[in-house]
Amino acid sequence: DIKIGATLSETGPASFLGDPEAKTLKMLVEEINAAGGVNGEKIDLIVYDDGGDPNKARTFATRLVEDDEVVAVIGGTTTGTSMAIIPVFEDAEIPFISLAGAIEIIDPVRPFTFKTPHTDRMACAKIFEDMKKAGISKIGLISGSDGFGASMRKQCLEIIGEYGIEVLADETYGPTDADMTPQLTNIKGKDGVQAVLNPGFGQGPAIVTRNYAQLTVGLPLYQSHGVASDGFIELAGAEAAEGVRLPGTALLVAGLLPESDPQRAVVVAYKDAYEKATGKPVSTFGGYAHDALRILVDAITRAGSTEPSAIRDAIEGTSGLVGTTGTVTMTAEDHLGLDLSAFRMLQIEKGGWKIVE
Amino acid sequence: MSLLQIEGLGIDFGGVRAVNDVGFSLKPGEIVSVIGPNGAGKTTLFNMISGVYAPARGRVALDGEDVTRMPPHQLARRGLSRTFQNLQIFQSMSVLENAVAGHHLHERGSVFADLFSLPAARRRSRASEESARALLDRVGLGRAAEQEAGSLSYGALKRLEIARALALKPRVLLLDEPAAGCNAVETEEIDHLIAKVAAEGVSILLVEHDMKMVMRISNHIVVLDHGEKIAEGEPASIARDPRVIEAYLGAQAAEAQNADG
Amino acid sequence: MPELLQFLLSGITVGAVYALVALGFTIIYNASDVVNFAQGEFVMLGGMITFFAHAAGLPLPLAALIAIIATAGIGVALNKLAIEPARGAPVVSLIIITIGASIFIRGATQLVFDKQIHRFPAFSGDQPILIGGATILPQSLWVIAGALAIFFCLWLFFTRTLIGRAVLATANNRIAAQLVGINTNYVMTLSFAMSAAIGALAGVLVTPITLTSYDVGLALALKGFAAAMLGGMGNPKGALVGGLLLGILEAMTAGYISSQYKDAAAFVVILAVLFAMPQGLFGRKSTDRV
Amino acid sequence: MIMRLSSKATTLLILAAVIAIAPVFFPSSYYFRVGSLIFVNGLAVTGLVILIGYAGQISLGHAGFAGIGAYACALAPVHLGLHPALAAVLGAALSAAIAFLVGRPILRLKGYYLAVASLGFGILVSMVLSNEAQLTGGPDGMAVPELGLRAVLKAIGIDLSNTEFWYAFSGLVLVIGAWLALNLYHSPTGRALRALHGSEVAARTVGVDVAHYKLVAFVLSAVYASVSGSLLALQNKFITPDVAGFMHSIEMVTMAVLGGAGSMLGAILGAAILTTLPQVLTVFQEYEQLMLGLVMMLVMIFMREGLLPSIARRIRGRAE
Amino acid sequence: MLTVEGLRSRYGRIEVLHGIDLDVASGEIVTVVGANGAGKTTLLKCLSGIQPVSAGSIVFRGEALTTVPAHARVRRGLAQSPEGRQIFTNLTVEENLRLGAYLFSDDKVERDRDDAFAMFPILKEKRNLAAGGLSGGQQQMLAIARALMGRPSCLLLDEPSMGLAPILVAQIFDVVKSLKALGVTVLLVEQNAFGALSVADRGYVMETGRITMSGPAAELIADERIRAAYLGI
Ligand SMILES: Nc1ncnc2c1ncn2[C@@H]1O[C@H](COP(=O)(O)OP(=O)(O)OP(=O)(O)O)[C@@H](O)[C@H]1O
Ligand SMILES: Nc1ncnc2c1ncn2[C@@H]1O[C@H](COP(=O)(O)OP(=O)(O)OP(=O)(O)O)[C@@H](O)[C@H]1O
Ligand SMILES: [Mg+2]
Ligand SMILES: [Mg+2]
Repeated sequence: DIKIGATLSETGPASFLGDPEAKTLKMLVEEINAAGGVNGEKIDLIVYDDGGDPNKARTFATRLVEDDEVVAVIGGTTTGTSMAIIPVFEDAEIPFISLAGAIEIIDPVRPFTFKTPHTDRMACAKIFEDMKKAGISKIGLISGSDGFGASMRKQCLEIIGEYGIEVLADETYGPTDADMTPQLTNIKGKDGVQAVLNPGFGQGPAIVTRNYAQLTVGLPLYQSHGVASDGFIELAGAEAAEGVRLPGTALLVAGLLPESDPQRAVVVAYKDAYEKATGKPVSTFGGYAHDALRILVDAITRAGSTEPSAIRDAIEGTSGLVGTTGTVTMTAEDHLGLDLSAFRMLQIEKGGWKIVE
Repeated sequence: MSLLQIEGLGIDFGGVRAVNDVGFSLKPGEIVSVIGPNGAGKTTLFNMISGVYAPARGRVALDGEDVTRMPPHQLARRGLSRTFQNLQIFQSMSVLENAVAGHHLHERGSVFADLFSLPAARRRSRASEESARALLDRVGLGRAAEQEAGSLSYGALKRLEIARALALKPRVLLLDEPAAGCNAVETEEIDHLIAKVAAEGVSILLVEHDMKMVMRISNHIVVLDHGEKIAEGEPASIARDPRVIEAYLGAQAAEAQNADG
Repeated sequence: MPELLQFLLSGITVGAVYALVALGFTIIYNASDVVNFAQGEFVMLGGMITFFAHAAGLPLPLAALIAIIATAGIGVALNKLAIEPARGAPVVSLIIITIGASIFIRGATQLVFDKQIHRFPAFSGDQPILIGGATILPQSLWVIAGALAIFFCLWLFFTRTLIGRAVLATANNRIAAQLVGINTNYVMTLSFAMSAAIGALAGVLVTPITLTSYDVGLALALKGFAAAMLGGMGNPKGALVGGLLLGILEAMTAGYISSQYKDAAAFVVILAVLFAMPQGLFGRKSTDRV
Repeated sequence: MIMRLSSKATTLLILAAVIAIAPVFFPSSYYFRVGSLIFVNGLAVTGLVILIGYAGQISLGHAGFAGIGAYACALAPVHLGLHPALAAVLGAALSAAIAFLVGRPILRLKGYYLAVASLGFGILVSMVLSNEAQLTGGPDGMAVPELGLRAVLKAIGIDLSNTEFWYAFSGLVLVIGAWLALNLYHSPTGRALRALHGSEVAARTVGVDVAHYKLVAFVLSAVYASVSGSLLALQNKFITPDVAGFMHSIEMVTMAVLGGAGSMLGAILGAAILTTLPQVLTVFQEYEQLMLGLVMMLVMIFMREGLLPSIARRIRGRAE
Repeated sequence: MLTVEGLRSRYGRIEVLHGIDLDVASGEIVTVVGANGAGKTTLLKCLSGIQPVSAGSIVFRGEALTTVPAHARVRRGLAQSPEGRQIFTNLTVEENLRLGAYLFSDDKVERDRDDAFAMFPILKEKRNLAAGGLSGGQQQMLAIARALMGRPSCLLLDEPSMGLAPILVAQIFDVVKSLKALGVTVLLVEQNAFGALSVADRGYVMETGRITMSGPAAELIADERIRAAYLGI
């Protein structure tokens, strides 16, 4: 058997990232094994739940490497857990594909560390491009103070100058806050703000969106890829969410993709399989895990070996692999292999998604 | 020369004058009893003298030094020690350790010496343990030394408190109803103990409702009623004082008292 | 000053949420001196069960009723299965039991339901109500009214009824309570049922605003606990005032000082209040003589 | 809660023996990792035994001190050029100083009021750690430099793997920590702490400066927590604000109480159980949380004084 | 009315009652005397149900009580004024008394309370004060009054005279006598053996968990051994 490990945040504050990730991995491995496995060998998937705790994640990482003797690892749902476990895999020379957003994971490049999600910086770039096109040059920022929100806020502030956009108000909210009207009132009260950007995930953005409507701020509202799921529209309410823009992946708009879109087949297949297997709507995050496993399987197949170092080399040679997040082409200098085209600008209209490009 | 001097002491609770303008003094080796009806303010007086309550009025002097409103642990350092009407036992410690805890002031060293268990610290610990055992023997609890303090009967706990208070090697000892919960024979034992301690030069302030005991061992008696001092004097004269009989002793008890005496 | 008003409205909304949770703590605390750290899970259950019952096609009021009854049942089970068998255990042990229970309930909820975030519709729509340039959602009024109503009922319960006093007596001295004929087991069961029901009701009221998922309980419990301590544990008045104060503090800090440190500001104020009033604003000092 | 079963020497002997002998049974070096975590947690819990078990004061914010210790090791080497070991000492000193300042006002509080105040303190620390992102890397954490002791050992001929080294090193620190705490128990200071636990008024009247001794316990336990945080940071070489989080505080208290806050071995056993439990429970997959909660409840219901004291009581009971 | 046979009880592993036989007839005043730690309090706690019994039986008005929980014994007419007073310190004096009559909610409750106030006027003065603020003796009065509020047919008194001023000690013994006149049965544990034996019909002497002597109070009071060991005469 090919032993593949995963440490994911199935519970804890990041559980609605980690939960679909774990479900996706289990579902896909079953599929692959049913179809005869990889190179004739079955995959033995070992998943641990680190609850979002980096220290626990580190212990599970050690366990995967030392005790379970896996050949590759997927996981690290959050940036914190990913960063905490990278040293384990680098030391043990086991390839590791993270599912977290921050750019630090692959920049600087470490030999054995890869990742599948776009970086937050790419999401920022996508949003700022869209703003620039709409002639927006002064914005208000309201970000979650959790890892996701804080990291994306930081990345956005780093590149915002390149787009000639200025932040007039910079507010935050806690991950469990129930009301963001004070922050939004302050943003609303700032003269000259033309749009509002909300990096965040979880229930925060939904509440922000609802408060935004309550206060009739009336400016364009940008959300991040952190809320890219149908659930968001439901939580925020179709009425409040009307007009919200965000960078999303093909997965979210699978049904809307033109036949010609290269990703269409992949995302539709995954979406159908996932929704059938779990009865829950598919989410971008599960897609990250989907891509990670696909990359890994592709690499093992090409390597024709289960030697960790051979797998690593093969991952680095991934080229033109179509995933849910985009088409992946890795190099020795790029352990992510996605470009901006992987994101699509979406807008919520009448309770559904629309591609606005 | 008085060891403990109290002047015009008073305190109020929610507008009620629990104690008002009480004053008296205590000489070395003297036994002074404070008696009075329930709620007269005896325990409250003790609480003020021992620093548990801060008096609103008046002054407490110990050996000439003004110690009014001084916290209890500093009073303890100056040689004032007490027992409680409502038992205050270190429940989860053994009987022996309760008594050893009374030696705190004599065995105190630096925290570092204790952390590293330096020889000096160990020596101090051992010394106070020996002394504590002797004290337990003295109050008749020698055999219960290793028992958990929480498992003693009420009367035994009262005696444990006395042992603990004696461990401080006090100059002034405040005893709040030491014989409560003891029968006549046990009370007499406590009697002897107190007399012996006083004979060693310790001044004793006693609150007790057992009139036999009070009459037997007091040098001097102070009577409180409604927080005020209503009488003061020799045991014999107090026993005859009509105000005391009316407020406190009751005709019946006074008769018995006089018959006994 | 529409901003000030908006901050105030926001503070009251959030504060009412905290107050509801804090009120839930009072009964069990008053009956047993135990702060039930599973109280937040009762709130969560109220929201989650209502959502799933509603999603299954039941009308919202019925779904809410089922949630409240079911949660009360879970509260009773918690008492019977975990608290009562541990009778006589030190209070810290009981606290650990309630923490264990809260982990257990969370674990069970994620299995029985799911790990998604949910919301059900507000009772009276989402059309904001305009007050002097500021706005408030109708659901917030529901929450505020709920907090006031529960406060009032609890206040009556503890000051006007014999059984309410029996609850206080049970915590104060369980043995004495038995000696005057109080069935302390029954009192405990009743307390858990009431606390759980209040928690669930809180969950029903706040979910349209705060949203719910299997793990919202802890954060709510923490804020509710802080609010209750600010006001003085065990006193319904303290829970109400503490909750509202905490909410307003947070909103004002977020509005005028820094949204990053609004929780910090709240705790600093709590520390300051406790420094001056070690029993909280309305807590009563226990009077034990020596 | 009397610590009859464990005279100082036996406790230390048992502890040292278990630490020394256990590796014989380790099938892989992952077990060293778990072991070292047990010791790191055990150290923090030992500090809590002083605070909770001896002095009877509760704290729900001790992870704050662990956070200070951890971030000292991450920040001081980078910004002050200190050696990581010195950084840990600095962290401990800082924790002690902060505990001293914070302890004064909050230790006047009792019971739950103390709990909520200490909880507030812990939350303040973790909030600063995650908000001051320029300095601390924010919620996503930051890297911690290598301790370097392993290299030194290697130079003198002792070659340990990373996990082995940390197992041995934190084991050693734990034994030292337990030795100190046990010394304290039977010392005048320890007695003063336990006395004020029993009755503050009575403690005062026998001359115990209650405020001072509470502060002593608080500061000592803060130092333990801080060192434990430092060890964790140095071992993981990466640290996030979670180390200072509320959950970590709760976890520490739970470990202490579960095992038996009145007994040193018990508390360390509690640390061992709560550290390994999640590892064991992984076989239950989705049921893990459920099982964890259940175990906590069952232990406290049937062993109300904590695991070890209850077992000891039962054994003693049977012996007679 | 109350029959105890072979009663044994233990704290943890240590047995402190080694088979107590005792009976109290209806309307009788019976007293138990004994030294500190003899087990008197434990015996009363067993009777009122707050201390587990390891062997033996308690029969009250023909009904076995051993498995009846404490609160239900109150309902059957057995009330206790416990050692250490055990009042509700956080509740007011008035609330304490009201809870004493927890099982009743008729008009008589108020009359009983007024009777209690008449018996101990100081309690009336302090009715709205938290009971924890009372002086020791006042708390003792409250504990006795509270027990009486339960309209017991059999009253268990554990050292009721403790901490009371002499004038009240006399009064307490008068109360006990008047209870007898009202048909209430009283089991009285006292260190004031002289006082107790003076009002009692019969008495028991307890030593380290055993009954060592019993008989009519008048006989006991005249017994040399008792005079020496308990009366200090
Ligand atoms: N903390 C307090 N709060 C309210 N009232 C108090 C307090 N302490 C004392 N008192 C009141 O002060 C008065 C004196 O009480 P104290 O305990 O001193 O009486 P005492 O003379 O010791 O009586 P006893 O003989 O019954 O022990 C009482 O009426 C009591 O109610
Ligand atoms: N909680 C307890 N745990 C263990 N042993 C106890 C406990 N309470 C009492 N004992 C023991 O039981 C025995 C009987 O105690 P009890 O209190 O019944 O005596 P008593 O006759 O009421 O004495 P006193 O006159 O002092 O009140 C004593 O030896 C005592 O040490
Ligand atoms: Mg008194
Ligand atoms: Mg007794």
